[in-house]
Amino acid sequence: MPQMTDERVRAGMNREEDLSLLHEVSMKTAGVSHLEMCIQCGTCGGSCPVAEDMDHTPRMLFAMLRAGIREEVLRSNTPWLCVSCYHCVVRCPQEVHIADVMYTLKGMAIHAKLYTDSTAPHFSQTFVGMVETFGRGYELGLATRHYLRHFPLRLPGMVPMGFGMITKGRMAIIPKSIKHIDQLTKILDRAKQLELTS
Amino acid sequence: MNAKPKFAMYWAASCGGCEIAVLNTHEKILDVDANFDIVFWPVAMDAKYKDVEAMEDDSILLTLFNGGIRNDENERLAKLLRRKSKILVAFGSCACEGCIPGLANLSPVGDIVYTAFNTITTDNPNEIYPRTTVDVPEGELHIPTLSKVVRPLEQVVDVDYFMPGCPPESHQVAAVIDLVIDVIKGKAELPPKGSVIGVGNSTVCDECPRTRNVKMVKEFKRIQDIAPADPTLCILEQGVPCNGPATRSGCNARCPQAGAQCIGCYGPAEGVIDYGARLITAFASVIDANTPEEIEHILDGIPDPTGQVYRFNLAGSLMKATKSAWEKA
Amino acid sequence: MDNDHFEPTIIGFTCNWCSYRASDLAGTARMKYAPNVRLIRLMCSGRLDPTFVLRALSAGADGVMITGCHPGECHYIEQNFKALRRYLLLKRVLSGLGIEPERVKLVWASAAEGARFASETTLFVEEVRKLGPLNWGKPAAGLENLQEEISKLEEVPA
Amino acid sequence: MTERIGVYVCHCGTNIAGTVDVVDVANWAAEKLKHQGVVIAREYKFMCSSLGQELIEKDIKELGLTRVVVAACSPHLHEKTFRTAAKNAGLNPYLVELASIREQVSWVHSDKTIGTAKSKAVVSGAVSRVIENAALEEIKVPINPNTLVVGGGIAGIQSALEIANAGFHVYLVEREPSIGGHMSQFDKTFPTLDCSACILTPRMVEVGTHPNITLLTWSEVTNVAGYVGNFHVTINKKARFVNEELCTGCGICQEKCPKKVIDDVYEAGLGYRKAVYTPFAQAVPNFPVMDKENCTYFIKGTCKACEKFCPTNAIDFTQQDQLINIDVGNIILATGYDLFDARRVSSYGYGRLPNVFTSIEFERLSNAAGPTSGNIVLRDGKTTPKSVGIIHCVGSRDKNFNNYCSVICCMQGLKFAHLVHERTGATVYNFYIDMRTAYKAYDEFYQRVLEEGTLFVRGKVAEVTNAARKESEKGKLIIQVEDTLAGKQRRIPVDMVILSSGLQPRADSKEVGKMFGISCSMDGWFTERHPKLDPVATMTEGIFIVGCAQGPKDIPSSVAQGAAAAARVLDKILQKEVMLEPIKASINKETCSGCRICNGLCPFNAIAYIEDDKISDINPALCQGCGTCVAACPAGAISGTGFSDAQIMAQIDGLLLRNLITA
Amino acid sequence: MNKYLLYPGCSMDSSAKAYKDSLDAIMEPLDLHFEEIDDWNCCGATEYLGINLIPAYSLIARNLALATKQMNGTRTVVAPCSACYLNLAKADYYMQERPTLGAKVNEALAAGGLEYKAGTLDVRHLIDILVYDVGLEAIRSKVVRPLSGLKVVPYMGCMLPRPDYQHRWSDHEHPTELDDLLRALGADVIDYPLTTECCGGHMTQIGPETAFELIRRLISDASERGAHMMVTVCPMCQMNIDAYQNETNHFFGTNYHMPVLFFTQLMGLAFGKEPGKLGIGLELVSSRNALANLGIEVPVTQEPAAPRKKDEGLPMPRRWTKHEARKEAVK
Repeated sequence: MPQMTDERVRAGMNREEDLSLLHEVSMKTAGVSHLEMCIQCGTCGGSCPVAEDMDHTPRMLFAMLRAGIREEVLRSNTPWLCVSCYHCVVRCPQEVHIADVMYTLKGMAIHAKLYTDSTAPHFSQTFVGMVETFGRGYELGLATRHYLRHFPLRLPGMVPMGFGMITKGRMAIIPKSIKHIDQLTKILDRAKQLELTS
Repeated sequence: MNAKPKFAMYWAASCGGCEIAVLNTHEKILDVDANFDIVFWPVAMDAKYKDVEAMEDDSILLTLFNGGIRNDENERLAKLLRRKSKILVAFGSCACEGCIPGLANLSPVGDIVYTAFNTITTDNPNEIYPRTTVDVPEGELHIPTLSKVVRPLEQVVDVDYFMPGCPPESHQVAAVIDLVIDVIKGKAELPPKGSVIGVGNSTVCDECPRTRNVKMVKEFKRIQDIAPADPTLCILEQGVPCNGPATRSGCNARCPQAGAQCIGCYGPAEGVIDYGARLITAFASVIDANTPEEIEHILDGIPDPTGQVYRFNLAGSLMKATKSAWEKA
Repeated sequence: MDNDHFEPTIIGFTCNWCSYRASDLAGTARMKYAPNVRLIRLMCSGRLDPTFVLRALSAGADGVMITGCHPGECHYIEQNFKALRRYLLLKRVLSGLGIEPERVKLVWASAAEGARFASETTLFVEEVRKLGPLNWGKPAAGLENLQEEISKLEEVPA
Repeated sequence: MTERIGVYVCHCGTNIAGTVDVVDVANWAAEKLKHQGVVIAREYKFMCSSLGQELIEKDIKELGLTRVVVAACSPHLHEKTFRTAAKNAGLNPYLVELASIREQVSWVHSDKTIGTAKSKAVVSGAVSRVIENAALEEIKVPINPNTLVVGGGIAGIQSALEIANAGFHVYLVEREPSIGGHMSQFDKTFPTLDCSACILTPRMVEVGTHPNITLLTWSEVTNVAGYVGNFHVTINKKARFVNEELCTGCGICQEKCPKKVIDDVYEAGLGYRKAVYTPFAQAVPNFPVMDKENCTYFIKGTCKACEKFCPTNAIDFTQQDQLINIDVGNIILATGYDLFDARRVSSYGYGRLPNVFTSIEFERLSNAAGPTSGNIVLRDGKTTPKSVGIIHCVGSRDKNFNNYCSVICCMQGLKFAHLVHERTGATVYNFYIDMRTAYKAYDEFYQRVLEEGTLFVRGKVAEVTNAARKESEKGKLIIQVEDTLAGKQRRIPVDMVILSSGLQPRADSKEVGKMFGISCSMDGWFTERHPKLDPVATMTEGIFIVGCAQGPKDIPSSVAQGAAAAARVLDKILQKEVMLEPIKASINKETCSGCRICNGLCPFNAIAYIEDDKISDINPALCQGCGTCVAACPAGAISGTGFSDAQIMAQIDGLLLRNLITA
Repeated sequence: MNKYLLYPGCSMDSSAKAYKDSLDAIMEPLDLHFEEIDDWNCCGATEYLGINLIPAYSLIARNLALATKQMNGTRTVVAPCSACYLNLAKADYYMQERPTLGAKVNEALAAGGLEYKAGTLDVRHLIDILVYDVGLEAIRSKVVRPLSGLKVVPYMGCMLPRPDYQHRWSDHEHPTELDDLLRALGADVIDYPLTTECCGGHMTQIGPETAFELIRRLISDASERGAHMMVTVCPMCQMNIDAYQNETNHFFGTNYHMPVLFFTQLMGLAFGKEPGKLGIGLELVSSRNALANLGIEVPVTQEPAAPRKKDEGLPMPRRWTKHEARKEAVK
């Protein structure tokens, strides 16, 4: 719930602070996020192998969450760069479930259509679509195709790799479906309904 | 012939073992006959309720009432005998605290009747259930009506003395008879009203010859599952939930002496409000674990905790019966 | 009874060193919580005799809350563990008596946890409210009309 | 009805009266609880004021009250006040019951109807209960004037000296061969940079020579029995294999001993000692001890070099451990701390990367008497570092390790920065989460280190690695951290990393606590009686805790606590006897069956089994009144004063308003 | 006989075929028996979780629910892929930690007639089984062709030892299980500080520059330390380092040639199996030259600790071990 008090307006703060943001992210995260426990020590930002490429370090993102800066948080590329290496998670002195918070933020960004670079969301959605259709990803084979599609300029460098994967039988051409795909569909449909109601 | 003091004994909801225990006093029973005029004792002699009703109030000196109050007939007789007796003794575990029949309080009375007449071992093809009144050509017949729960005698009428045990040990019965005879002869005085008589001061452990150490157990087991049981070591210490620590002494630790755990028929010790609570805390105190998981695991070794701690005492306990027994028909 | 309008009566046992002080702290900090709990101060949760719980439940309480120091923080070193053991066995016995084990709750609260004391109290009141009144202690029904009961039985399909 | 009860309802200004209709409560009690024995019920603005107390005293005298209920604030606040008032009026103080309608009612509820109703229930409970209260007398116990101090670190030394100087005898027991504790390992002490040895050694010598101090080093307490004023303590004096009567402390045995052993204790694993050794030159006492595990003679049966060379024949291979029994009136525990094991933070590489050092290792490195004679060098033993990173909060403020702040690490880290700067001129980085420099002259020291040019990075270090990503990182230790003030991840190559490790409770603190009958926090620090108002006493009368045994603290605080506990002990000694609260359990000999279930329940060893009578018995002086045995006795043979079954049962009934006459 | 339920994961049939082949080859000598979970589905990798919550965990939990139907005599599910292992283990853990999540997942599962009670199964990774169930001694006893002379860096990857809610590993950052196993095979194991650093995961797909830098760090350090090859336990790691190595070289203008094989392949070699049966040759960065080193004898010597001489280094503290970690946990 955005809270605009007279004091803040008088103080010249025109950005609406959405103090419910932290709670919302916390509630949407698997497990217990401990997000409110962050002491801004920077262990996560120090640990992150890809921090250099991030708009904000995870720590900054948590400070922004706390400050309720919704849009900037959801536009940040930080969650999309997270490689789920869990270094920050095991080192965090406050046991914040950082990697899972990143997943939550990705989902929220997709929902709010606030991501800036569509590559990552697109990849996720393609992958998910594949899993929902066949029950199995044909995994990195698919990933390689995605790569070829999204980064055509690199194609010359990639030819030997794609060729090698196919000739060595490491890239399936035809996806295999699981037997009871209908059962999986039912489960996922129900899960999606539950997701909306939660 | 000098009018001897009158004696009565009655059997309500119980098994009859108490009567046997009285007879089991051997020649002492002759003292009863010598000193008392037995006016009412359905097991031993023929007498009609109306004969008792005809007696003057307080005309019976001593009534030993065994059995709990299960139906309206039990209740009527309890009240009748109370009126007619100077000294009313709740005799035996059933009258004192409900005993085994009191375990019926774990179920609603309707369920009990239904089960009794409709189990696989009951041949009842026409689904006939007892009814309390039935019309026959000769008129209307009545059988006693079951009450919701079994009650110890004290919950129905004022009781002078309590003599627990299932049944009371015969040597204790004999001692009580001696006492009353001495009182009649003016050689002794009656104990204060409300006393528990024919018992020891302490609990079964006091009389138990087994060795006792500071106890901690990692698991509870049934006696048949410890092999071989140490015949000289405290049974509880060997992991078997023994009710001895909380059970009134007076039986000479009969069961532990015979190699079995005490099951608690002598009821709570002096001043104890709830027997089951004492056993809960006794068993809990010997559990050697600190985490809820481990404690629960150890407690799994007591498969029926409610039955374990209230085997003889449910009807006389603070809760008296289960929720469903109170609520359902 | 309409459970929404049912106000449970709860007896709370607190230990002198932690949980009673937690309730003091809740007071000093003016934290509001459900008024249904009436406290009895013991020196230690280890003093909690199961008889007290049985007595409270049989005498009209709808629930019993037992509070003590956190495990490992008992002022009497380890007596709260003894309370824990008793509590777990007591719950099993209560359950055998048809009393929902949720009516008796053990809560650890340190002297600093006024907020926890307040929130746990309110939470427990709500839990008991959901369970409805216990209504124990109605005197034994005495002579009921068995005929009525048996006629109900006869309706049971074979 | 034999009791005459007075009920006093306090307004506490508007604190209670704002949410509770106190007049209604008082009138209700007077009317509805009349049959319970309530003869008077009054309300008053401030019951705890002298006028309020006089009101109660007057009623006790004039109306002949035999019981008093005061409905006011929490008993923790004013129970003593009203008990004293009753006592002044000639009523036994334990016949007064406080009903808390402030902390437990008016302050936590807002509806006046509800507040009033609940107050009635609370008063009703108190009235029912007070009827069952018994008149109790405090218990008097004589105090043995001797004191035991366990632990010869600076806190224990301070306690021992204070008491000994006051003219009373002290037994000082120390586990290691010498007193001195961790402080003896340090080079400098913050913030004044006093030489640790210079200020500590005179104190140690004073202890060693004090006529009122019996010093027992290389000794451990193995058993504690008894109670305040009358403790019986057993101490195991381990065999030294050196006859203290004959030894002059000349040190020839150490010189001649051929066996070198890594010194894990005093030198923190960074230096060596012999198998027969005094841990350091200024050790008190100065007699060496023989390390049986490493002595060649004890292993192989030959050598005896020490014996051959000893000029006074003081070496005695036949010596045995010796049990010493002493009686003392009070005990001070100064058992100190263990250093957090930095190997547990594997991302910092201690134990894997040679040039990562712990704080205590650095203390030894920088100590002139240490293995490198005070030269700050890398683990190769010779290279002076050109750049040093000091990491704060290692193992502290971290839920993966210890959740608490270790207090000393910030200042320790600053001290290291200063020493590195001063001795090597290296570039020094300090990595911190929050800079905690509270207390006198501490922040000034921080300013000084800033001035010296130490580089501060605010951020908890993520990792220390030797995996170089670029040329400039090769051969270095790289500290990877988010500089949270710059908002950037940084990789800082250094030659040496010092981990400012936190403090931990002694590994055996729980067992030690149990032996002395005191409790530990969840972390394992000994628990004080009150965190603010009674920081050196414990729940067990006569046992005091000082220094880091109670929680992390620096030298000034340890010394202050040492002195504080000494003052408390001296107070007890001078009183000659102590009054104990009469809340105690006792066993009815008639009904006790000797089942021994209670025997295992008492952590204070107050319950003894009397073999001859086959029953258990409680020593009232040892009993702390928790009531666990009362609740546990299956025969109902144990009763407890102050919190009897009858009192509590009555209170339950009262609270549930079953004590009302419903006409 | 050691029986386990197997959740192979999608890659075992395609990109990580070599992993599957080599696993099949070592099962018999180690008396291991795996029963594949019938009709298992994809775990969602790291993608599904980034889009939603309940569907993602329901997708994972379907596999757990199916596995419970096959629990005759075992409750252990083995996942050879680190990402699959993490997802399965995490679902089981979070369903317990957050009961509301558990309830919702079960509500979804019920739509497919399934149910999973969190905590029923024990989810473990293949190397966990090999090191802690089979045991290093048993593995050592099967070695007929010790890998001495082969310098390897053990690469555990990130998703295996972290977050490790069940405390299965000796350490989150520098676990020694893979080192110990390779040592048991006789290989010359190089201390590799980056053993649990990230290979880039899906970043090869969505942010290649970022991924290439991560891959470069790994290969470059392994190369600096003189490794003949890297050894991995995860299909994703193998894929990224192997298939994208050429591209990484291209990107940075480097010329690394660092083969990366699955640990099971090396086990197969040490057990005397034919390279062809172990999927050797399926890697894009050929291991031929590296494997040519096999047979070179390099004796391993350890100097006993001695008192410090004048210029000698200062003694090192002992390394933190799993044994000590356990002791600490008990406290």
